[in-house]
Amino acid sequence: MLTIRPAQHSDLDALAETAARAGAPDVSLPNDPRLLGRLIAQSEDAFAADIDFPGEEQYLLVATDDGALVGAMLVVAAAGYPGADYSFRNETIIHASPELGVNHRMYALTLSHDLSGFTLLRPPLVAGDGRRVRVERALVQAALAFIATQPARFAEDLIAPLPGMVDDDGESPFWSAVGSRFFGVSYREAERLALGKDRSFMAELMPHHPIYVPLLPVGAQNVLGQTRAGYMPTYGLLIDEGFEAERYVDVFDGGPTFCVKRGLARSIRVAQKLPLAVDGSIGRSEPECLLANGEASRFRAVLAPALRRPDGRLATTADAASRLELIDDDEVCCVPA
Amino acid sequence: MLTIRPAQHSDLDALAETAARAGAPDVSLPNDPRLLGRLIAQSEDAFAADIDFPGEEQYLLVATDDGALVGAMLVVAAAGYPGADYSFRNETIIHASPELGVNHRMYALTLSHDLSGFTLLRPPLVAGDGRRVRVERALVQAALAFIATQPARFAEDLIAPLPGMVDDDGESPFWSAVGSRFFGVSYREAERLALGKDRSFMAELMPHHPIYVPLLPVGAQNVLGQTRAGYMPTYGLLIDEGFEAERYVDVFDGGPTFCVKRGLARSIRVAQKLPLAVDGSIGRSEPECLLANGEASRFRAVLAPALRRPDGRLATTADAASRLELIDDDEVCCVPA
Amino acid sequence: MSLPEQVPLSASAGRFIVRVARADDAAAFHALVIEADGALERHAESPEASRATLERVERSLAGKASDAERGYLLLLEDCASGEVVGCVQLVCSIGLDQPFYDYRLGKIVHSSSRLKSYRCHEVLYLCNDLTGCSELHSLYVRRDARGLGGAALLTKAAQLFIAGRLAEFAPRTIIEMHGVRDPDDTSPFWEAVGRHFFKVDQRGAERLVAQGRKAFIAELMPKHPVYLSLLPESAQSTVGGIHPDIAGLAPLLEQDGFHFENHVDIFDAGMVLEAHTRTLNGVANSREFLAGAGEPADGAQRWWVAAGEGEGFCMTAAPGSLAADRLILSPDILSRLGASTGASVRALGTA
Amino acid sequence: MSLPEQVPLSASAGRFIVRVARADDAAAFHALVIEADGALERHAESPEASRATLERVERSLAGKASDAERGYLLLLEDCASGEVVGCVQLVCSIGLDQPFYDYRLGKIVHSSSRLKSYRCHEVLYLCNDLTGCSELHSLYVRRDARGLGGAALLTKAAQLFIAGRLAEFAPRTIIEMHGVRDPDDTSPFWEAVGRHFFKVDQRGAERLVAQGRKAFIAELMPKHPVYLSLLPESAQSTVGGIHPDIAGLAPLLEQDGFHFENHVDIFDAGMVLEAHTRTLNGVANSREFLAGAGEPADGAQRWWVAAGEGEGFCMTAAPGSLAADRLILSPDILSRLGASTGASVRALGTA
Repeated sequence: MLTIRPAQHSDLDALAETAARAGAPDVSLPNDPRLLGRLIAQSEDAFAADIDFPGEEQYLLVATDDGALVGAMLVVAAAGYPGADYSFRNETIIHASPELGVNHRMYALTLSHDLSGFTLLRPPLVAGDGRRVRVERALVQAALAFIATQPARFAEDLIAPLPGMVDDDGESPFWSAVGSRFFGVSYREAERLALGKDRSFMAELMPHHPIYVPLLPVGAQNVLGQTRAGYMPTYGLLIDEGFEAERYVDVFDGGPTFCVKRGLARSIRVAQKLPLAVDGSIGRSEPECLLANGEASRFRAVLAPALRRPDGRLATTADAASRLELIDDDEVCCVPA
Repeated sequence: MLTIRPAQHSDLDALAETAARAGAPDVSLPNDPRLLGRLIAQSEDAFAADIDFPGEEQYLLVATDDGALVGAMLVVAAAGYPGADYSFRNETIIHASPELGVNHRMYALTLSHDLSGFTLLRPPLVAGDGRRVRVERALVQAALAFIATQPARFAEDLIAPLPGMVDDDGESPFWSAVGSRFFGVSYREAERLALGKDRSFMAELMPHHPIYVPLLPVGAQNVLGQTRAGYMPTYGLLIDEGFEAERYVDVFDGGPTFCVKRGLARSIRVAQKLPLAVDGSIGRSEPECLLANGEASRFRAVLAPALRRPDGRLATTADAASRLELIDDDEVCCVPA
Repeated sequence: MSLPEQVPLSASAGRFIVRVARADDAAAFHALVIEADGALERHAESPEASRATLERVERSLAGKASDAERGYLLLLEDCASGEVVGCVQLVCSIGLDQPFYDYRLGKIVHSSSRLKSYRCHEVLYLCNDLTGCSELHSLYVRRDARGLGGAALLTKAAQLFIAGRLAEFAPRTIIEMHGVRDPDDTSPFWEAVGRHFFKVDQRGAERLVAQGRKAFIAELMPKHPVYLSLLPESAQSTVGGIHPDIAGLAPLLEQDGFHFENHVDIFDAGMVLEAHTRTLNGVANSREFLAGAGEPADGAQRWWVAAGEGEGFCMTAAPGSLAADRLILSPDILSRLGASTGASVRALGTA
Repeated sequence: MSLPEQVPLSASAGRFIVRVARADDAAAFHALVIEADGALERHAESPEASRATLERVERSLAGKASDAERGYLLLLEDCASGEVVGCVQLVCSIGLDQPFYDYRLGKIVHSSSRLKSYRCHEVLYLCNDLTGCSELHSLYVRRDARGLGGAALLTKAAQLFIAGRLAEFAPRTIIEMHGVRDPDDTSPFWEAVGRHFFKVDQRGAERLVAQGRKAFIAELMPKHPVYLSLLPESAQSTVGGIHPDIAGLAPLLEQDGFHFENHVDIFDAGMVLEAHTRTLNGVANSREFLAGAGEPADGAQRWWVAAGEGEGFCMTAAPGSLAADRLILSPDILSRLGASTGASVRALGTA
């Protein structure tokens, strides 16, 4: 049974292996055991702490199946905390001249701090097998269930960036047209620095004035707001969840940053808190739901068959209840499929 | 019984009187019988037309009680259509210097077209009597019910500007500090022009570069995002409906512009479509709900006692049903109080 | 520096005079605008427009022009044929009725000691910095009269004219140079920038400006600065450039005190040359003399010499000898200038 | 124009020489920095900083300095006491290691024909336009040596020094003027603008700049242009102004070819004067002569005269007579300049 829980130190090896298999530095998780170890420690602290408002916490969730780690997902409580999170806002400027009969929309990328302090969902990292979409969806739903049941830990707005397009040589046309002109370092190096703590170099090097999109090379315009083919399932998942990706793109590779008001994210909107009922009659024929227990450091979520009974209780299997560490009549958070 | 319906030509005199009593030019409705007459005609056309996407339509709703007009509210399908809607975005810029130990937020007002095409709710205009809040709330709920039942006519985002603060002499400190420097005309004149069709003068005269808020006179900073005392009930109403007013202010008087995603507006979120049941037992003891019929040119809404029955039907009075032009089992849109 | 026009110029410039345009020059000026085929882009191709230009000159000479419209038109006349073969226009204060737009080329340095990065970016700011400056524009010599020093004569005449009415002109005087164009007459800068904002072609945009309909610039031009480093190389390289046809003109103007001060044209990014009016060669270094008639000595210095005021202003290049405080010019030149012995003339020695 | 310093200056400037600073001037220069009490704001108040400055001069004289650090320090010496009583510093190219910031004052015109409205707004753009220019800075004369022409001598010395090493200097040279301050030494402009961005006091910000720690400017300064018309009147009126203490200096510099070209200091909005280096009075109009010893005739013209190259550069003001191609100076002056008969000197006539 697919189970999701906070990462712990013993996950390090499996996590490092998963990150390594996913390839080079990635926006999901650092591909570096030392950094991963530090991240797990931070995450354990965050889950354990009493938190009244979002700050520097990073929550790392892992998905296991039959005890094996099959995926992970990082949730950053407040993007850029305590400083700024940088993104390009794709500004719409209406250029109209009644006299010339012209009325068109210009787009310009403005360096923005708008997303600072928003809760940031990194794309799920899943060991590449056939069940990827299922595990990814469960991780995203679990993260949102955690946010729904622990609202004080998170911001009112959620963001989720996806990596931008690269060409066959692994080069980003957007970086070549924009970032490379402003940085004296390579794309890889800039990305690595940007994931670090001290991002003051962004203020020093990035353009202060908006960049008109139509003045950029066509190759750069074409990848604006586009993600890589490998992330299309995640893209679809975020769209299903009600995220929108019209306004913000990554400053380095032009990839989309999805945004949603917390209350509009599907899994949070439809989540119901119901009393649990362990029910032996529940089995494969019932639809699978994501169930979560509403705890913090003992947070657990499972993907399990469940049914809302006429008596208003949520019936599920004994196995699911036990993994959630819940018993009959405990409140469970249910995200219908 | 408070009833809300599309304005018609025969309302002109009562509307003009209500507008006149409300005083000088107002963001709610023009205080000019000729303009009001034109607006009613436009509104009748809008309600009558088959509309697939929001455009230049303006929908004028009126509230009557015992046949007398007691309020009105204008909904503009797409702000600024077909051109731009101008507002100041209150941009947050994070200024941080690790070396100086400085980390503070600067605010700057940027002329923005962001709200162009959004559906615009003008503040309700209500004949000034003790029932103002009740009528205002009913008008806002009716407008939202209309939007909920006619989604193709409206945008995904709703905005609602409220007039900014003025001093005892009726002067706007924000206008004195900002607008007056850029326009060669008075506040009144600028406001009048801004309500007109051709707003190209805005592009010609308004500042293109952001205005740093801390550099403005304190008097202007103090009124930023503040509305007049008379509009505090409307302010509260919009907050109750889930609107937020952090990011946009009016370019002339610095008054707040409230925004909400359509799906997050309370009355739209909680609205239920149920079969109607006329029920003689319903009376004063039942809570009042806003009920609407889901029609376009025959749109009707009432504030009437109603009850959701265990059989899933919505029970209300015969009077309410008749005003809604509905009979038993017709679908009714119900906005619980 | 290549000075293709300069050598023949001093020698044969005596073939021409430059004089202030009169009302009855309207037809000749209109013919010049038509012949220029767009090169006199500030002038609409209609007889009415030419008449209006000359009426403005008349009002200016009569002291009846507003600050915004005050300006003069100088014509290059072939003394042999009496034909008008060139012109230059002087505006006392630009941008006072409608905004005068150009781009200012600025620098923004981004550096990070941590990243050991240092980058100097050039940025174009749409601005109205030159509001209130005086301007020389519409400097034009008919194709069949080129290579004879007409352009140099016109620029010197403009300076001597300004020297005589200095109070009317602003502390700073500018002149816009035509920018670089491709062989098919499109400007790489326009293709990279203007086209995206205007949605009309370059000629169309320039024609609207000629008609004084400039509101569309405010409506459509980029309000935000444009990073030069993000534009295609072909466009970057033309910023502050000069059309090859007038490559000889810029050094002449630079010798007279004009400098490129980082303003460029909004359509083709051609350089704008600027000068402190009082330090212009023809203003700072010209002197007033009493004219004397006679034959200048063999090998006498050549002078740019102007006589007359206002509508009587007339100027040419000629040899002259200094005797006491008098400038001795040949009777032929004096008559060509409409001056007689003892008249006051303003002269600038050719270097 | 008020020229309080000019009259006494030419007469008594002979009391001083200006020479290039040597390594053993470190203590004297440090004393000057301390005495200046913040007026030499680019210099940290430490003996190490003064030593570092002089080492940079040494490297520059030896041709071993990088483009970014090349620069010179000229000292004003009282001939009677041998004391160092003033200085001026020359930087060949500013902003090559860390960005050099200033504001450029631009114009934006908003007009609407429909509203019959026309408004010209002044706008301050944070920029690095002056990157790569040469700069004179730290022009300072000790309080007890003022009113004797020392400041004028230093500015002329700088020009003659530049004339002798022209290839090392940029086409444009600038000098920043101290801006207007209130009686309590706060700048109205800082109060209206800088204070809101920096959250440190003005002196603190200036001290960080002196220490070369300029990253905070990029981090904290307004990235967007600032509309002057939205600032308090008290701040607007100081933009491009000059501190009353140096009101006499600006006209001197303007006579030498410096102009206000719309750049101002980011902290106090004091004006930046700019010149085309080659057209500076001391560069364009100074000439090299062979020195002759003798007594100049009574009423002989006074000259700004410099002898020696590099570390031997020494300059003063003195009467001199021209005889053939020689400039005859008194033996006393020659010895003061460290020059002998037949030596090459560069001289500029006082107007």
